[in-house]
Amino acid sequence: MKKIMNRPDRFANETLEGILRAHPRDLKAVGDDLREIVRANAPQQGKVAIATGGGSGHLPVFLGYVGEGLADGVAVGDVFNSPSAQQMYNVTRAIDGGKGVLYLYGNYGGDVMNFDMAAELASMDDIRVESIRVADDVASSPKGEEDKRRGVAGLFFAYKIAGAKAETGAELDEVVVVTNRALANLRSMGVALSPCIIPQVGKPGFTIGDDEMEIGMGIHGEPGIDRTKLQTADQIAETLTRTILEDGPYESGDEVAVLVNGLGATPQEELYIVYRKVDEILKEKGINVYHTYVGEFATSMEMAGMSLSILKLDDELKALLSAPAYSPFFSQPQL
Amino acid sequence: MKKIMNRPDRFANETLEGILRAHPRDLKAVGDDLREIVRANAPQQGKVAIATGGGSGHLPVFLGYVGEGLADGVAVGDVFNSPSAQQMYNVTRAIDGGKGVLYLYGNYGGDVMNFDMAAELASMDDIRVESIRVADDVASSPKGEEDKRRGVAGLFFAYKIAGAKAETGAELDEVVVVTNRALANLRSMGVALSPCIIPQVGKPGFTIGDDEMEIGMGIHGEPGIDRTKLQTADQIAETLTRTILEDGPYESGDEVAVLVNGLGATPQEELYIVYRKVDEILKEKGINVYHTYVGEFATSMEMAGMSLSILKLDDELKALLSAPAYSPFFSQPQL
Amino acid sequence: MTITFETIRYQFEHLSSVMNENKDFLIELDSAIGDGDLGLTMSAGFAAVVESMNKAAETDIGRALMQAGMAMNNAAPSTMGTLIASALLRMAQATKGKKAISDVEYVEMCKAAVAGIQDRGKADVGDKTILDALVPATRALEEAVESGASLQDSLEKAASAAEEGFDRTSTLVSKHGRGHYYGEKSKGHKDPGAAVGMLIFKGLRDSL
Amino acid sequence: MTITFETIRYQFEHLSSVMNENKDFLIELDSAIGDGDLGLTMSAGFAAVVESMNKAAETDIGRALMQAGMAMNNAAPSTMGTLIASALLRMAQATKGKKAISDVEYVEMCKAAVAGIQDRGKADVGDKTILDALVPATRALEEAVESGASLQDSLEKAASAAEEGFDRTSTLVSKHGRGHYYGEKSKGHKDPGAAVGMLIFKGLRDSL
Ligand SMILES: Nc1ncnc2c1ncn2[C@@H]1O[C@H](COP(=O)(O)OP(=O)(O)O)[C@@H](O)[C@H]1O
Ligand SMILES: Nc1ncnc2c1ncn2[C@@H]1O[C@H](COP(=O)(O)OP(=O)(O)O)[C@@H](O)[C@H]1O
Ligand SMILES: [Mg+2]
Ligand SMILES: [Mg+2]
Ligand SMILES: [Mg+2]
Ligand SMILES: [Mg+2]
Repeated sequence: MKKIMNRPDRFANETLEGILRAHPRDLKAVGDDLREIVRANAPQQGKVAIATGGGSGHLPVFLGYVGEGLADGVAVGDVFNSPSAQQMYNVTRAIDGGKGVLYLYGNYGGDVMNFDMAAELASMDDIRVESIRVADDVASSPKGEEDKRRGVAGLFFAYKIAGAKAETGAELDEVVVVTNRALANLRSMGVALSPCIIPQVGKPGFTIGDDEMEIGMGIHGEPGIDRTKLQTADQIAETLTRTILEDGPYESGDEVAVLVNGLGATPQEELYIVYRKVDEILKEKGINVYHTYVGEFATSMEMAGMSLSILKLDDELKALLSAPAYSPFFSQPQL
Repeated sequence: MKKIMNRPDRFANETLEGILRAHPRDLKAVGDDLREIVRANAPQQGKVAIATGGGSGHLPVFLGYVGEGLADGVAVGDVFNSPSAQQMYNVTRAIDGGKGVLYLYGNYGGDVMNFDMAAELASMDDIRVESIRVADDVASSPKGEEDKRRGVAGLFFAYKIAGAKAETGAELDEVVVVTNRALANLRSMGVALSPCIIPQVGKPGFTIGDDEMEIGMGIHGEPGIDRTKLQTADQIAETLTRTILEDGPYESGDEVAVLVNGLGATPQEELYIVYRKVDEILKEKGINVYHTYVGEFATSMEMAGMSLSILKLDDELKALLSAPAYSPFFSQPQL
Repeated sequence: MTITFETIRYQFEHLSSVMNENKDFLIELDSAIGDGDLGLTMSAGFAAVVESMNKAAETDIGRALMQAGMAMNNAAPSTMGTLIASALLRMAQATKGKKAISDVEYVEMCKAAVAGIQDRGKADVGDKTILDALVPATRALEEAVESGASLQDSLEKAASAAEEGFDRTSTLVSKHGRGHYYGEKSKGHKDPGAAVGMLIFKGLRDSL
Repeated sequence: MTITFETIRYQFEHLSSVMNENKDFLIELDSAIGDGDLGLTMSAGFAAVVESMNKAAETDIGRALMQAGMAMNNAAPSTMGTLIASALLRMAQATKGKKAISDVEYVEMCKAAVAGIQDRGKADVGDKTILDALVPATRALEEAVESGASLQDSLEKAASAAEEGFDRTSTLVSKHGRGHYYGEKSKGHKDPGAAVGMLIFKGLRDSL
């Protein structure tokens, strides 16, 4: 296991210590629990607050999307594990600005149960909480069972849209409505080329042959839908783009935002080679790309591979996507 | 060789095609040579222009630093190879806004010769050119032979400072002076944990044992100064920080900017674990960290490892570092 | 019989050692159709419950169980840890303000626990979860107590039902959590969460 | 003798096949203390030179060499490609406007080429570079021509000097380019660039 770290059992905490030391102007811990992190200027009065959370090992997900025009706070679990309801609840209290709190997170069993429990705790304090689970991975459950799908890199779009809407001073219900609309317009799918190692486990949970890849594998190594020989960038782009377009509400004439996300070890050069073909296919289909993001937006530590996410835009979604945002991990001027 | 690509000989070009398709609002090619890329709004009249260039395989270096408050144009070579003087010259002509052009690039033989040749071609057009070579890697040559050092992730600070200065409307000589001062205040050093593969070669140029790392290895796999057993994050942080502090002009009371850079495959979590210790050592020494960058700023495709760069600031450098910047690969609001 | 907080504390102390002894057994089951952490999270979670109960000055069963639930969740925010925390919080509600409870109230408390898990996880019997052990076990417990059997004898029946339920999970397809991603491939494997359910009822039987 | 553009074009055509035949030899040398691309870049670069010269309507040696230099640099912007491009550009300056040159002018042209490489790369003799073959070779060429020998015979002497120079590079420590990073470890390896220098002078000898 070739990781630059100290003690495996301190991996998540030392990451957080480094982040808090690196970005004191932007982030702070709630009390002295490193696992509860909020914007340095939280709570913001008169703004709907957005809380997120999940396991470590996915930077910039989740912590990296705490910032201006994004989320307000995050509860951070151990590598690939949910944080506790108590931590989520503490974050909720630290960010609530009187307009309610949106829980926005990936659709994983442990996270769902803990956020639900946190919402019950928060309701005892009369904090209004709404929950939205991002479930964008088309490979993780068939059509008709969308609510069982996992949340992957599309989380980025969820934060971007919800965060921008909250920043306008909108009410909690309004933030919920537009975020749900974005999620209905959002699909993702990925391929993995290599496994990653959970520091405390010390060996990969599965293997992928030297000439193989797995289509649809999850960001914790959840089984995908097809194990194949390593395909070319163009073939991968074809498979992902066509599957997403078939599953989602995309039509000729639509305007979309595209995210080509690296899982960790895959160089940005390769992501752009994939995008080249994605763009070609979208153009062929008459789908107009408004903005493209390429880089590492949701990772699995040192896993090699990538995912594609496509968000169909309407006027409001486009305006929200274009709004500026800033965190130590993601920064965008007004487009 | 597990790369997401099509034909190895088209690796660099297809990357560039993807980049141009992804960012049409920000970047354009000069004529129809993909290897010559400039800001979409180039040339900017009345601003010193900054040209850079070098081999592919290091994204966001070099192309990623073409943008507002950064460089104006780039000539892109094949993987780990210099672009041609002709390409650099074409870029020079496409970005010159009448105030002269600064060539700002990494200190590698092929690049140096080609930029020198390009400068001669440009001088025949009466375009004034000055050249600055970034040579920040302390591991690549001993003290006293600083001009033989390689340019690594410190390139980022060079672009940031020179770009911000040029954006103020300063004259070429002024941009040169402040950039040289920044470089005199800048040192970097790295460790590699795994090799990377040049697509057209198809196999690693060297190997690093499963339990080994190499201190001071270059971003093309140039031999480093020490091959050791894999060390802990804290030990690596100690070695890099202390070597840099001894080599450079850093003293208690100084204010610095720090960059912890991932070489490609190393997760951001690990970079923050390293930063945690770097910050601790700097605090111990009475050195004040003004701003910290952690992420992939100069890579070697899928190489695992990281580098540390430290830039000592004065009032002007601090103001220039704090200025906003935007490219599709790096974005920063006013700090 | 009369059940005090001390009875319950002692039962959890026993459950904690049961989880510790079965660490590898649970890891093995969870490795096949999950992420393999169940042995670790259950040991840590139940240890935290015992620590919380040992510190509790309380003799109010409800308050002590409430604190124990939060301790479980903080120590083990995994799926199973969170489900058991939810169970403890419902047990707390069912015993609020009481310093001692009867057999019948003990059964009510167990039923509340299972309802808590059901409400939290939204799974049904047959979905290959802990419920496939817990639901038949509580039903057996309730029937036995209603028919006049001693709590000891009733827990004996409940433990058997839990074990049968656990064994049956190998015929089921997983519908929740990580096991769900394995779909049909989850068949043939016994459910790790159901193993926890079985261990709990065997432990309760052995510690009364 | 009188040297026209056609003579020079033919010489480069020969050099191009020499580089092609020695591809693996150069790759092997460059793999030891460099990045191993020298065989590829020299084949590609000299082929581009020939292509450019074949296309040239020019009989003006200077203009044709100028275009050839840019072609070399575009096809092979590596260290060696750029150095040879620089050499070609200086040869172009030395022959500007001429349709034919004499033996003495040929020597001047060769000296200009070497000076171009020196100015571009800022290396000295003894630094383990192409100069360790080229400098003694041009000196031998010049002395022989000055002493009245034919250009053929003089190139024979130059080629021998180039080969000796190449052989001697195994005793030297690399001071430039990638070889430099190997420091003392570069000793014992012959310099790949010097091999190019030797191949050039042998090729010039064989193609006059
Ligand atoms: N929604 C649910 N309701 C009830 N039990 C569940 C549910 N989802 C999963 N489980 C149980 O949880 C067990 C796995 O627990 P655990 O190892 O803690 O999960 P994870 O490591 O994925 O968080 C499964 O074997 C199953 O019995
Ligand atoms: N500054 C220099 N001046 C002259 N020759 C040089 C210089 N630097 C390197 N060389 C020569 O270049 C050769 C390597 O050429 P090449 O393979 O093209 O380099 P690279 O692949 O590193 O660009 C070396 O063997 C050496 O002879
Ligand atoms: Mg588990
Ligand atoms: Mg788990
Ligand atoms: Mg070479
Ligand atoms: Mg080369």
